[in-house]
Amino acid sequence: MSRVLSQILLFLIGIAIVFMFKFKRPKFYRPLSWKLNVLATGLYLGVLIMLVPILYMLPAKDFIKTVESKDQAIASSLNLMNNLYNQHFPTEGDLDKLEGVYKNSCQTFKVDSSKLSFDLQPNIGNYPILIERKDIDDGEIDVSTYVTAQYVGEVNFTKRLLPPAITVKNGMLSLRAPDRQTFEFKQFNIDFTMAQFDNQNSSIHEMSPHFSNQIIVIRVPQSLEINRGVLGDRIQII
Amino acid sequence: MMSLKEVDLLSISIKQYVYKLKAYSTLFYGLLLAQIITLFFSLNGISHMSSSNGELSVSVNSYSASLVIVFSFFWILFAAIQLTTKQYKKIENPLVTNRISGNLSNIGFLMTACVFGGITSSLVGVLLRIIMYFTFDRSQIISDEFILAFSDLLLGISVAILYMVLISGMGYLTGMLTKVSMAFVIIIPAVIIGISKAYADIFQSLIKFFTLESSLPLFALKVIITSILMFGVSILLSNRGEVSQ
Amino acid sequence: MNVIQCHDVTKSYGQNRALDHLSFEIGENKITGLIGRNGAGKTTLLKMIAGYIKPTQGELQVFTRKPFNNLDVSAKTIFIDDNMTFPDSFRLTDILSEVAPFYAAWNSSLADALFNYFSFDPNQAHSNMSKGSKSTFNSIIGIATRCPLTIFDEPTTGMDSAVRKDFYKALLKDYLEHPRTILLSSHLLSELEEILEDILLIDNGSKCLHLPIMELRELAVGIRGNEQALLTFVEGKELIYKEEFAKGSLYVVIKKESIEQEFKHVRQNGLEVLPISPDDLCVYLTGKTGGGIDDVFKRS
Amino acid sequence: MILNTDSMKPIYVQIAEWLEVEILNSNMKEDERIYSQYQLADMFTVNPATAAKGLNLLADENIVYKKRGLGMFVSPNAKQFILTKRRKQILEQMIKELVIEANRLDVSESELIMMIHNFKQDYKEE
Repeated sequence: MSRVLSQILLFLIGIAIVFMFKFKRPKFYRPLSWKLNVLATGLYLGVLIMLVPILYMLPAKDFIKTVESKDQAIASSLNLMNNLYNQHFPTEGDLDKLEGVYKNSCQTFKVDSSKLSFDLQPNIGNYPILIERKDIDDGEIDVSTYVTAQYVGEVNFTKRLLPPAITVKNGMLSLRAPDRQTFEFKQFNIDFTMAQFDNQNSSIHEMSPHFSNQIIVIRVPQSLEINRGVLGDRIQII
Repeated sequence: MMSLKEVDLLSISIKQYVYKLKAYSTLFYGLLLAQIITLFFSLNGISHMSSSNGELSVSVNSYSASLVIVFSFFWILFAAIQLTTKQYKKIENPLVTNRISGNLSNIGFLMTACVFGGITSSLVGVLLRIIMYFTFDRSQIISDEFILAFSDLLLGISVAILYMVLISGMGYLTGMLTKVSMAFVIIIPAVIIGISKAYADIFQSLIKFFTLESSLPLFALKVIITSILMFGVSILLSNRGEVSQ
Repeated sequence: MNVIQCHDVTKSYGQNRALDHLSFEIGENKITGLIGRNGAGKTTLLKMIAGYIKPTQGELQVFTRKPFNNLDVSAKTIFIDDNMTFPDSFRLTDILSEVAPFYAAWNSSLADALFNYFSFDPNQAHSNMSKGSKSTFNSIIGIATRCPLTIFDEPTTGMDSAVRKDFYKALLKDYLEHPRTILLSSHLLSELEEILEDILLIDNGSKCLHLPIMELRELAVGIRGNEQALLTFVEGKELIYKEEFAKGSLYVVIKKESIEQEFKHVRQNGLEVLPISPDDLCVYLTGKTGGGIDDVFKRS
Repeated sequence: MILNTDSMKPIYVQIAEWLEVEILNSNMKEDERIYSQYQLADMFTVNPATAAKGLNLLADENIVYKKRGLGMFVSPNAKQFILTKRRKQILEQMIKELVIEANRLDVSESELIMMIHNFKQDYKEE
């Protein structure tokens, strides 16, 4: 995109230079009559004014909306992470109710072994993995992933995060982080002339990101044996 | 034939204003060019931020049409200075004129240029939004200020006009001072740099006097009074006597 | 009543005096030629009358007002010279129509007729014209404005002789229908002397002569003849010019009134009386020394 | 109308002489209105003041007379007067010059008369 733009820009500068030379008036210079000048500037103004209603007629549905409750959500998610750090582990039910935490994925696997061991990538994010034992032996492993609020500026894009890929096979739960995700946002700032009187002290927005944390909650049948394995310190059994 | 039919200063000034509007109409191409070029610069974004935490990276491109307005400000500054130059003054000679009518018509022209510049520079923001709407991935656009409130647009136009009036007054006064003495060509930048270095707080409060004013009526009042002062001093300077030929 | 009253006017630029205690009056509806050599102060004087510059000393009144920075005087005065500038965004026809509203007496049919007569290209730029065409075009403005005071500073610079004649003829014809005060400056009197009523001759910023052109013709005569005879004849009289044009032969220019009585004896002394064109007379009157350029070459 | 600007005669004299010739050639009759100073200025491309002086020259000699508010008119006997005047002034002046020049060239009186006679003959044959 930007390459096309810079090409257009070069083209325009070229035209500008050609015009400059034209203004240098060679031998048979014919002046641009003021009538033409007024026409050109009038046309320019006219086109710009015409654009105003066009802008308001464009449907605004596809845009990213911003949220107001950013601070609360972030505080709540920070609180959660603190609790986790301090070994206060929430149950899945708690997480569902918490503000600033979103369920990202939910999968159910059949138990195919009496033991559950883990295959974790060493390099993936420091996901806390909470294991909750069910009251019953239903032979099913429910895996839910949660993410805490993810913001950039005031944009909540938590829901766009891909959950890690989780599979259970032969008593081995493997967790693969998704490919590196990139998110691009285009933030428009109002003109400084408007910002000065728009109760906004700066027209340039703080667009600092707030990265989320993922929590994986695994609910296992009551009798399933858990083998934490090498990276077992990340796995907490409630 | 001998009777001196009094000529009306105002009607002569208006005639001169119309004459100059046509005469200087080529000046507007400079503004158009500046606005279009800065529009395309603005399409590349004014700032870029990206960060990552290992698993994901987030980048935010900031867009703004402010650059267009800033360049329009530069244009009005140079236009105002240019009007005071000998080359531009010379076109008054074949007309019925005196110093005051010449200045009044210049000010009239500058005010027109300010209104035109203020409106167009703010409306280029609309054009920028429309171009972005059709050429960018809309799902990446944050709606917040992309959707421009009409009241904000009107506000932006009036504030841009006011700033341009202020800047044109500064330019005109600067040009007039240099007509009084070429020494001002050196003195004015020296004083500005001097004050900004040695008395940074005074200089900043001078700028903040306008830029941090958050009440529009107060801002308008400040701008109008300052501009009247600057234009008034300019007229007095030029009316003072024979300007060096 | 006088349109221009100039009393003891001096204009200095630093040490230089462009005008030096100049006094004269110009009456209404007269065509006056301002004649002087290059650097005599013609342009300075005309610019001052047009209100472009201010006298350093003395009193200058145009239409009974000080012309400098005066809107009323400006409305009744047009100053035409080859430095007139018009905006680049005006084509020649635009200039005529845009200048018109400023001058109450502007006659656009006359302007258009003259414009067509001199076959200008309506779409041309003023800044792109040749010197002669520019002078012609500016003169059209000068005539068509019909200002009560019309000033031309060297109007015929660059014009060919046919256009010069046309210009003077056009100016005179329009003047006959619409009399106005006209000031024309030139260093060449011969081309415009016929249409003049008065002549104002200045030299080094001072007035040399100001009189009706008809009197200028009768002001002086040239006498040529034997050096001895001539010198005795003009003895004790003020000579305007003296030149030795051949060995033993002398040529002098002398005021007619000073030899009125002896005029009949001129022939008998073997002297020849020659008419002097006003043009030559002006050159002699403003001459730096008695001799002229020939003296430079006579040293050896 | 072309004036001889190199002539020693001032323009207003030339104009007066031209008007006299017009009267002599009967282009203007007695009591007929003569050109105004403005018409003359236009015809000769001269300043009207110059033309007026030419007319005044004629008025001084009573060749024309003024009618208040109406302009100038050719006097009765103007033609006759001009003829007499020209004979007297111009011809006599020319003869004076002729004689002086003849003396300078050593032409005797009889020779001079012969030359005049011969020239008149030639002029007739033409």
